[in-house]
Order: sequence, then structure tokens, then C-alpha cells
Amino acid sequence: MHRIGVFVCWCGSNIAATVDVERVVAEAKVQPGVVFAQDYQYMCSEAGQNIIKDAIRTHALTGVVVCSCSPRMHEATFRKAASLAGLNPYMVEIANIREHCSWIHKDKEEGTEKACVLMRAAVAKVTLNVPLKAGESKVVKRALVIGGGIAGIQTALDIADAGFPVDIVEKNATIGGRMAQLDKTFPTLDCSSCILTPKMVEAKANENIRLITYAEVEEVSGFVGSFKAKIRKKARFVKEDVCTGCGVCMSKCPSKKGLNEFNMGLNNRSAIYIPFAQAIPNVAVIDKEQCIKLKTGKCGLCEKVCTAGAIDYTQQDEFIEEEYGAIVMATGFRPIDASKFDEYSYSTCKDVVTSLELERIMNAAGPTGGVLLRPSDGKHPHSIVFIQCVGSRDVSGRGKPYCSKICCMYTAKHAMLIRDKYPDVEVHVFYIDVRTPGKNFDEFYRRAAEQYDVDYIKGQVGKVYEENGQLVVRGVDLISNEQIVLNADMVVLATAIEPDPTARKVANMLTASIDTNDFITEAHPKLRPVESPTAGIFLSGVCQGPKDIPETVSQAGAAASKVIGLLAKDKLTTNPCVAHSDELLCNGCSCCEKVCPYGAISYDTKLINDHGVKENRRVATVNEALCQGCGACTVVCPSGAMDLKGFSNKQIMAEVDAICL
Amino acid sequence: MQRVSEKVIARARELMREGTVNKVAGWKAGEFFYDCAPYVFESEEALKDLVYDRFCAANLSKYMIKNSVAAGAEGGKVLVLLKPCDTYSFNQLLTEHRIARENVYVLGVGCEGMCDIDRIREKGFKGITGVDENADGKTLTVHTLYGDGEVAIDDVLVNKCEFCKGKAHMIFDELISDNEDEGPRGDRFAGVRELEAMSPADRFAFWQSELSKCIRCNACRNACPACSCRKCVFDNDASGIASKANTDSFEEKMFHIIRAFHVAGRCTDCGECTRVCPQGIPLHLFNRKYIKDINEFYGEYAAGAEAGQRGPLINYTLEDIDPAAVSDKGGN
Amino acid sequence: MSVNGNLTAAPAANAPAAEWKPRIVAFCCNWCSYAGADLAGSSRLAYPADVKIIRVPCSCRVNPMFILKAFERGADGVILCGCHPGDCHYSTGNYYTRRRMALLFSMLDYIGVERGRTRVEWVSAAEGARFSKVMNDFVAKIRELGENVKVGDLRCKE
Amino acid sequence: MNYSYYPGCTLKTKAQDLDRYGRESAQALGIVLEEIEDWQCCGAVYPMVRDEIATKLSAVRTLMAARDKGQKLVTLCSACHNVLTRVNNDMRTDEYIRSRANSYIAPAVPYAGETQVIHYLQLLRDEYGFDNLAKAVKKPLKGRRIGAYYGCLLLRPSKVMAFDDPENPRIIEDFVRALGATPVVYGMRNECCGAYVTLKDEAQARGNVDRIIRNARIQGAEELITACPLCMYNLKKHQDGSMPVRYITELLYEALGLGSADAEVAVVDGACSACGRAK
Amino acid sequence: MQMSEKDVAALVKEISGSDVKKCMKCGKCSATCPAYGEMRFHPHQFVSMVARGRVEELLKDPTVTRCLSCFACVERCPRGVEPANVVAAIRVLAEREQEGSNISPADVPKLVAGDPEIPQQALVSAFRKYRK
Repeated sequence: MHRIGVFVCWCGSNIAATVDVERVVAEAKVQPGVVFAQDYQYMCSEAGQNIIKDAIRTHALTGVVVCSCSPRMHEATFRKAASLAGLNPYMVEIANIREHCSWIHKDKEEGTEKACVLMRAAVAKVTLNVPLKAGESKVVKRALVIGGGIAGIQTALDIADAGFPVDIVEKNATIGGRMAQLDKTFPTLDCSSCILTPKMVEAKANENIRLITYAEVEEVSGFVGSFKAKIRKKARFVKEDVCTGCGVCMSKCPSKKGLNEFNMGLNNRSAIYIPFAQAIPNVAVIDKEQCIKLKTGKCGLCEKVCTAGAIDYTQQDEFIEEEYGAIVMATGFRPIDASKFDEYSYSTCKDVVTSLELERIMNAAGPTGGVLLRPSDGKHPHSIVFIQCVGSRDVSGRGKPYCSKICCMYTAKHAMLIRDKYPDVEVHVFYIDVRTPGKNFDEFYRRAAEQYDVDYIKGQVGKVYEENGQLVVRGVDLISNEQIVLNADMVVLATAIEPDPTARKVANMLTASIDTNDFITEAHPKLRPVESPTAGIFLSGVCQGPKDIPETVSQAGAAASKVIGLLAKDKLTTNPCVAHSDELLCNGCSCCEKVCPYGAISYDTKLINDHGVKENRRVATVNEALCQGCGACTVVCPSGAMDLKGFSNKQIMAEVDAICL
Repeated sequence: MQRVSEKVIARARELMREGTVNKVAGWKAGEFFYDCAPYVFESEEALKDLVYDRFCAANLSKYMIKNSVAAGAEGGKVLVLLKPCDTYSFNQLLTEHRIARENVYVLGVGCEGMCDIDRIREKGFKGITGVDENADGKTLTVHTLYGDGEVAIDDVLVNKCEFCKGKAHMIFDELISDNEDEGPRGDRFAGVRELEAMSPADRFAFWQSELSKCIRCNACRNACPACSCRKCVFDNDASGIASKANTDSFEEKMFHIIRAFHVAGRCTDCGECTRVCPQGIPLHLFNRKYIKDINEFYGEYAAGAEAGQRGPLINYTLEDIDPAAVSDKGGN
Repeated sequence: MSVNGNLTAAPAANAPAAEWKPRIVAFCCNWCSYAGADLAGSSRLAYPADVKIIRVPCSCRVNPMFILKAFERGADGVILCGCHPGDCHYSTGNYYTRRRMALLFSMLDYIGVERGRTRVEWVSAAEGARFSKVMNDFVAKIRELGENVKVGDLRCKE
Repeated sequence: MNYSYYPGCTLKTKAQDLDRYGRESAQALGIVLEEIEDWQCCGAVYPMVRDEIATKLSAVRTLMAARDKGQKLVTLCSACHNVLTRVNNDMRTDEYIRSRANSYIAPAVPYAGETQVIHYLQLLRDEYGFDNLAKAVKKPLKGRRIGAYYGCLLLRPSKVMAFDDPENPRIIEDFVRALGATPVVYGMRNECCGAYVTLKDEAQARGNVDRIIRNARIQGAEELITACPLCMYNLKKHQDGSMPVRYITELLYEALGLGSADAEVAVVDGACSACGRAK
Repeated sequence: MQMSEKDVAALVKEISGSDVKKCMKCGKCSATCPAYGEMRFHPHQFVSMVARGRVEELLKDPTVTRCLSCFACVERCPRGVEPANVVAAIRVLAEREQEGSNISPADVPKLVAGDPEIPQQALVSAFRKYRK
């Protein structure tokens, strides 16, 4: 039998002035199941709490209703008190007779009446409460970072510094990512390598960090605190621990016609190669599509010249299986394919380049040794036109609907660097808007225009074509309202960026949700920007949305601190107000699975004993560690198999009933 | 329809004989020629009772939930005869993982519309002893104790066929059909629009008068392929709406409204609910209201047009209309 | 403009008959609207006592059955409040609410429960004033519509 | 391979070369082009405003004729191709236009865009195959440096025309290559020739043609080819005659060894037989 | 009945089928327009002025007929605005108001006499484009 106690708080005069608390007590006493009711000036005070505790013990209460302020204020207080008195804390319900009643009504009669209804609803609910117990789950104290660019490196370094082991899985042969390809960084113009490579070295040296390069995550199972990942380490055909990175193999390799990815295909590399001089690990890798030995069985030159004996043509892909408590996505971005915008003649004119290609051309370690030369004939250009927003803010279907965020700044950077180093070069920039929110950003852009005399033209370019070894650029100057035709030696396209194509695959594996542009969705756009809605999955860098280096690094740190906070716990307490599926009622229709934002529901075929009939059925199971208790699943379940603990169908129906009495 | 019928029956026997299937879900004539009921035939011999005529309106998809599993357990396959409209239900059940597809052999059967014996009677025929389809395919000869008469098929179609969705099968392993798909027939939302045009008070009166006829026989629930829960919420005490204890009449009163919402976005408009209702309640008007709203709010959606579709109620877009658009539209 | 004005003016002026008080159920999500209602309270922004709030974790927890139950029990209006679209604590909950309620309200109207008796409003935790205004508006609307049909009698024709 | 063929008015009068060599070449390749009976003018320009239905009807009739024969509809003139493809798209996707057009024409079977409209070049590329065409070439046009002039109508709007990459098309270049000649890619090949504005203001059209021919010449083209009679007219009229311009079918005819297609053909004067009512 | 300027602008939006609000004012339409020099108003201005309901000036401008309907602006617009359709709608409305003002059948013999090479296509196009 229910033995409910009702406690009515005066809250000084806050409640008592508009609610006749004694009448509420009297009314409570006649509710079915209520065996005790009392009012007191301040229920939340120690004395008030003692009244509750004593009553629980004395009257062997099975449920408690406190008529007081908002549960958002003191629900935890009263639950704790109940639990100290030996009652399950989830057997406490609050009737909010202050914020929702006494404070908004002036008429005491009206206020009292309403307070009685709210009390009745809470009593009706609490009679249907069941004791709940917060679950616990283990935390594996190791983190996985997917992606070894600046975002992944920074996150890993911060986690490792806190004393937790962390693995970086990088799909390329070296860590470093896009930042390694950049020449200078805005707005300070410091050299990208100079600030990145020390971090790469640090990652390599840190004993808490394991670098798994040339590798991809293949499978992930489990949930927050205990994920299991299977990682494929692709065959390098070079023993990683033996190779000294001397580079002799590269010079002797006869197959030199591979496109150099690091230089955006602007020059070639050998079949056995180290991506760039500062690569970490500084170990060669063989491109198996290009290697003569691997394709035909003949050659083997690199093996002969390798004094360390590091070459192994028989190497196979390896698999690593590991458990992790948390996973960070840092999968980064790539520029979109500029050939989708061939009104700018990217496909047909070599001197039309993307900004990332220009970055390599400007870089001392790039294909031209850092000298600004036209790709077509290697001559010095005298005029350069930059076109912004190529494929950004584009809803025509060819580009991306979003602003890529970094292009305005890097274009200003390029323009400034060119004008600084080669004052004879005329630089024009066609822009729609110049977007420079960020510390010292607008000043930077203005410096390009004012100090470096970069010609900013508000308008777009409609067509670029080649004539006489030069590029003809037809554009519009919207301010002077005229169409202009410029001759240029080079055209640079500020192409939009898009999430790296691996992001979608990885997100699917992690059941992390992804938006229509393939950026990973954050748990809350404002309040939980570095977490995925899937517990235990964190976001670092551009995989979440376009951002520059400072933003990436700060987000990387934020993701790391979230990971550290998680790994620091020995056990995870789980919210007991979670969904639960009744296997006997479940149809196996998968509707609940589809609306769950956390991937907390899975389907398995199980042997079900339905009142003596045993059969294999496809039924839903809720992972209580992942479920956050929103209840979306309960409504789509036509059979009512899915219910939410603490807010069950019956409980809410009882409240409705009590209110509409 | 005669030609298709013969081919279908012959083919069903053949598949049974060959051993491709060991069961056939089809229709069997009952006591009267017009009460063709779903039946699962388990031998070639039994198939002599298989019929396929103008009175085989029953949708057999739902029977595949149990029978596909059972057939699998026996290591066999079940043949199911599906008319074009039935295939939508079949697909929807596949979407909801209710049918073991690998154990079912779907024979799509052509259909030119099913007839409603009550509507024939309404034409003034008494003592009907039999009905034959005439060669023109457009009329029926009605044999009665008092002589023969003729009636146009179009005038005696069951409601769902009056608003036929089209002659195309959405899924099949094999197809026996002579029909060209002419697309949907009639304006199936006309009835909904008519109601929408009434005042709220008149609408309430309309439904009150219709729903008061309900005797809670559960025929609609039993026939409906979307109403296929292992245990209905109305029979589930924990749901808070069941009325076992009889303390609460909620279920009694709101049964059809709740049922309609439970099948919203999943209902294929197969029309079985209305067809089987012994009290003649136009239950399809609930379902079509939801379908019409879904189409208008979220874009055309036909449940069961394809297996694996994501239904409108388990989906959203950022640009969805706000419920205010509904609240404000009427205004009163 | 006085919010309180709405409260006192209506009954006194023209309600000689036995005073009818609307029964109004408000479902509020825990993270935004319930907090918004708390803020309305702590800011002393009045709205009629006819409104009774039921706390749910998310607007998407509200099963259409709850609303039908309320109407069956004689409620005159039901309002559902949740986080603004895009701000759902659970990311996507209110998007599903939006669809379910649009369809349910349209259906309720179809069986004769006027459209004005059902409403969804998005109220954030910071919008105490808005919460109060929404409730005042809603109650005013329900008073204007008067007593609801007896949905409970849907199957009890004389 | 049998196809419905829609020549259009201009191909029966001023652009007979485009038509004649197209037909004869097709015949030589074993492609049967069946001219639609009693065809009417396509309308010459696609009516761009949504409330103009009547001007789309003759195109619908043509499309319907091909539908009734169960054949793909082959066009040769760029303008006809543009109009027919776009009206067909309207009939397929735009309920408003579809229902209005059908109620005007009131055909036995309503038309809903079932016909597939393909250009002669697409016929060669997708149905016959450029590789097969290369094999059928008897007199390869070796050493000739030919610039493709696409103009606007074949390519745009690309979402509807779905002809080729609208900014970097290659179908005519591939065609030229199949005929054994050397294609010259130049940027202005998809910019407008001046079109009908030539009747209003010759100078405007001349400016356009100047830019196109200059760019083609500088990039190394020695002759141009086109599939559009109006482009042909503008390209020839507004230059000094130093850049030869030919129809694509003339070149094909020549490469197939069917004879030499001299661009100078007797002008057949008189009223347009099919679309006389426009006058 | 006289329509207000606002109504005409609404009509332009309707018959052009173009959503002018989607324009982000990048100017690519005007950058790409081959008739830029011949037209008093340029594609981006058409879009902007129609969006703001200022169509009177556009309707009075005779240079609207210089648009080539080449669709380069439509093809290259990153926002799917279709400026050429807006220009066409303005042109058509202007022509509907002033029947046959831009070309008349009487002009044909003169045109053809001046140049026997003019293809039918040009004549029909011009008639379709320049007359109601």
C-alpha cells in the first residue's frame, strides 16, 4: 500500500501570503494513499528537512510530495534528504506552488485552489513512482583521436599532459594535416611549419601518445567509457621502426611520376617517398599503385640501397584492437574541386590555381622553392587576380551553402605577402563581402588594402579565359557599377572547404550525427559545442564547422578538457530516468531507433519467452549509459513497449487526470 | 478479370507443386460466394478452393507477419497473392521489419476493382444467388432468386477501389497482370475536404454520430496491416490507457482517434478498416485526413511505396511548418 | 499595458451566470519552458490560475494520448511549450514535436475541437515575460471560445 | 536504330546544309531518322515567363508525336533542341504548365514529358558511340585545327539541358577528335554570339562575334563549327571572312567520305513553309 | 485597372518564377553579362530593383530588349536567382503594355531585303522576343 507524505512549505510569506497552506495540508490528508501531511515555514532549511526525514521514518513513507518552490531549485535537496532517511530518492515529487502559483496570483482563494490541484497531481504521480537506481559503468582510461592535423595533435597533447594515454590515428603517412601545407599564418604572418613542427615532434616524443599513422579506424562498438575500436594499419612496405628516414631510396627510385599530394599535385614524387622533410614519423612509404616492384615484381632498387634494411615488399595490413573511454573526431577538411566552376577555367588553364596550391607555390619547400612563378611557363607573374567565395555561399548545387570562414583572411594574407615580396605585381581581389571577425583580423585586411595597396573590388568575376598566354578576367565592380576586363598572369580561386570525406564514414561508425553538409553535429550549438550528442564522442577542429587555426586550437583544447574530465572518473553514474523497452511488447519496427539522437537504441534478435512461447524476435534494447531520457522514442512506439522511467506514460496520464478532475 | 484469375490459380498450384513454396496465402470462398476470406492453403489438394474474383478485397499482407516466420521455421516459403494496393502494406511491413522477406514469394496479381455486395444489394437486388462478370469487364450479371439483372461494376466498387491508388505493384517476385497503370482513380481526399468545410460543431456532431455506432468489435484493428502490434496498447495495462479495470473509459471513447494517430505516417490507405467495419463507420476519413495533412505539410508521401522509407513522423526538416500554422489557420 | 488587466476585467464585466473556469493543461519541457515559467514566477508576471503545468523532460515526450486524455477529461485547452527549434536540449526533440503536434491539432480540429484550443509555443528559459504573455493570450483565446465540446462524449450519442 | 527527327523551319530554308548533311551522314551510319509528320515551328525561343502557355503548345505537339511513335526525338538545330528540351521538362515537372497545356490541346492521352529529346551530337556520342564513329570515318580530317563553337542554347540552363559540363564542354571536341581533326579549346566557345539582337543592333552582335573569333584564332583555331543556324549567321556576318565557319554535319559528311560539303549552297528564298503564320 | 508599382513587382516575381530574395548581391550576373554595355540597367540591378518593388523605371527602359537570353547569368548565379527570367518578365510586361512596339511585320521585308541570309530562326525569335 502507498504511504505518501505531503509537505507544504510556506517559504516564509512567499507562498503563505497567497496560498492557504493549512487548507492544502487538509486537502492533502484526504487524498488516497496520503498518510501524513504537514506545513512548515522553510522546508528546505535543516529543520524542514528533518521534518521530512522524521516523517519518512516514523510513518514508513513510501513516497514524498513536497509542495514548495520549483524542482529546478530544490528537488536535489529533498531527494538527498529522503535518501538519508532510507527512502529511494526517486520516490520524491515536487509540486511547484511558488513560481507557478503563489508568485503569479494575487487572489488567495485562487492561489489556494491551484496549489491544491498541483499537490493532487504530484500525489497522483508519486503513487506511480518506482524506486530507481542510478547505474554505473566503467571508464577505460585511454582516448582515441581520429585525425592527426593540428586539431588532433593539440587535443592529444593536452590529454597526454593530463596523464592519460592517447592514440592518434592518421590516415596519411605523416601527421601534420593541412596546416603542414600552409606557408604563413594570419594575422601574425608567422611561418606555419615553425609553429606546427615542434608540436608534431612533441606528439612523437610524448610517452603517453601513440602515433598510428597510415591507418584508418575500421570498426567501433561500445559506448561512453568503453568503446572498442578496430584500426587498420595499412602496409607501408617499409619497417617503421627500422627506417632512418635518410631518403636515399627516394633519390634512387626509378618511378618518379607520382603526383606529389603534399604539393597539391603541382610536381611529382617517387614511388617510395617521405611526404615532406619534417614528416612525423620520418619514415618512407611505398605507393603500391606506383611501385614497379610491387606491380611487376621487377626492380627492388630501394631494397638494395637501404643500408638499414627497412624495405619489406611482403608487408601486409595490420589490425590493432584497443579499448577507449573517449573518442575525439578531428578529421579536418579539404578544398572542394575547383573544376566544378569552370567559368574560371581551372580545368583548362594552368595559371588558374586554388589558394592551397598558391600556398605551396609560396612555400620555400614547395615546387618552386618559394619563388612566385606561373605554373604554365615558370615565368614571374605581373598581375594576379584573386576571386573569393568560389563555391562558398552557393546554393545552386555546385558549391556549399555555408561561408567557409577562412578565405577572406587567407586571401588578404596572400595578397599582402605577394605585394610585400614582389612590389611589381599588381594584385586585385574580387570580393562579395570581406568577413573578418576575429582579433586583429579586420586590421590585417585593412593593412592589405591600405598599406600594401591591394586592389579590393566589390563584385564577382563572371568569366576567366586564356588568350595569348594571358588570362582575361571579366568581372564587375558593383560600386562603380561597371563591368571590367582585366588581364592577369595568374588567377587564384578561394575555393570553399568541405569536411574530409572520411568524416561521414567515421561519424556513421560512431553514431555521431552529421548535418546536411557532412559537418559533425554538436550536442548543443551554444552550450556543448565540442561534444557530439552521442556520449563520449568529442569534436575537434573543422570536422564540426569551418574554422581557422586559433579557433581550431582552442576547440581542440576544449575537447581535450572534456575528455580529461571524463577519463578522470573511475565510474560513470548514469541518469536513471532513461527509456526502457518491454521486450514482450516490442514489435521490432525500428521507429524508436530512428528518432534517438544518441544512438542509444539498438536492435538484436533474441530468444523471447512470451508467456511460455519461445521465439526469436527482433527487439529494441536501450543502452542506459547513452540514453539521456528525452522520451522521443516513447511517442513513436505504437505498442507502448517503450516507456520512460520517472516520466512514464501512466505517471503523466495520472497528472493529467488529477488536473482535469 | 477472369483471365488473370485463371492464370493466378494455375500459377499458385504450379509453385506449390514444384515445391517453390509450401504454403499459399490466398482467398477461399466462405458460406456465400461473396465472402471470400483470407486462407492459408497448405497443400496442392487444398488449393482447389483458392478463388480470385471480384470479392477478394481482403489484404493479405498482414498474414505474412506470422506466416513468413512460420514458413521459415519449417524451411519453406509462403506464397502470397498481393493486389497492387496490398503491396504498399507489404512494403510498409518490410520497412518495420515485420516480415521475413526471404521466406515469402510475392505473386503480384492484377486487379480491376473489388465489388461490395452491400452496394449491389442497394441497387435493388434481393435474393442474390451469384454474380458473374460480363465479357466487357465493365458490368456484372447478378443472378437472383427472381431472375437475372445487370449492374455496372463502377457503381458497386468497395470504397477503397473507388479511390484506387493505381494498378502498379510496388513489390513482387512475379507478376500476373494485364493492367496498364492508369494512376489513381478519383479524388480520395474529397470526403476529407467536405468535412473540413464544415463548422467545428458540425464536425463534432458528424463524428459523434458515426463513432457512436462503434461496438468495439476490433474488426478494424484486426484487419489493419498497420495495426499489427504484438500487443495493442489498449490491451496493455502499463500504457495508462487500457481499460481492463473499467475505472477509465478513456480507451472506450478515444479508441479510433488514438488508433488513427498510431497508424499516421504508416497507413497505406488500404481501406480495410472501413471495408470490414460491420457498422459502416467511414474510418478511412481519419487516415486520409492524416495522409492529406502529411502531403500538404511535408510533401507527398506514400507509405509503402518503397521498403525502407523513413516515415514522416520519424523524420523532420529544419524548415517544417510550425503547429501555429495549424492553430491559426482556422482561427474561429 | 497591464498584464493583470486581463485577469480581473473579464469575469466581472459580463459573467452573470455560474462562473465557468476554463481548464487548461500546459506541458512544459524541463530545460526551456519550465524554466521560463519559473522566471515568469520569480519576475511576478501574472497569468491566470486556470493554467496548470506538467513538467516533461522534452516537448517530444508529450504523447498525443496525453492531450487526448486531457480533452476527454474535459480540458478546454492544451498548450505545449518547448525550446525554440534549433535549441532543443536533446538537439532534435522539438522537431519531432513540431510534426506530431501539427498533425494532431489538425486532427483534433477535424473532430470538432477548435483549432484555437491547441497550441505549441516555443519559450526559452530566458523568456519569462513571453511565457506569461503566451499564457495570458492562450487563456483569453480559450475564454473567447468558451466551453469545449465534451470530447469524452464522442462515442455517447444520446 | 530508328528515331523521330525534328528538323525545324530554318533547316528547311536557310540552313539546309545542316539538315541535308545530317540526314545523309546518319543514313551512312545506319541510323534511321524518321521526320515527324506535319511538324510545326518549335517557337524558336523558349517562352521564359510562366504565364505563357500557348507559345509552348507547338513544341508539345511535336513531343507528343514522338511519344506516340515510341521513339526518341532527335534534333539538330540548337534552338529547336533548347525549346523542345525545356518545354519537355516543363511538361514533366511543372503541374501548372502540364495541366494547362493538356487542356488546350486535349489529346487522347495527356502528355507528361515522356519523350526523350536528344541532340544529334548526343545521338552520336551516347547511342552510336564516338569510338564507332571514329571507325566509320573514311577520310580523317587530319591536321585541321577546329574550334567548337557551342553558344548558349545547347548548354544552358544546364540543369534542364543536361548536355555537357556547361562551363567546360567537350562533346564537340570529342566529335572533332573522332573525325580525325584536332580540337582547339578556347574560353569563349560558350559565350553568346549576339543571337536575335542582331536584328535590333548589329553592332552589339558584332562586338560579341569579334571577341569569340579573336579568342578562337589566338588560341589556334583555323575554322569553327557550330550546330546553330543563328550562330552560323552571326559568326559569318560579323567578321571579315577570314575564319571559316561550318555546321557540324558538314564536317561529318566530309569525314565519312560522302563528298565535299561546300559551305556555299544556293539560298532558297521564300516564306517559311512551316511557320508562315508568324509573318 | 491600374496596378500599383508594388503589384507589378509582385507580378514580375510571379511570372518570372524567380526568388529575388535569394540574391546575396555578389554581382556575378553582371560580371558575366555579354550585353552589359548595351543595357542601361544590369542584371543585378534588375534583381535588386524588383526585390525592392521599383519596377517603373525598368519597364520604361528600351534597352531591356538588348538582353540576349543567353542564360550565362542564370547558369553562374551561386544563389539560383535566375536574373534572365526577371529581365524577360520585365520585357514581356513592357511589350504587353505597348503592343508590337519593338518590331512589326512591316519591318520584315526591309530586314530580309537588307540581308537575304537572315535565318527564319532569327525572325521568329525576334518576333517572339519583341512583340506581345
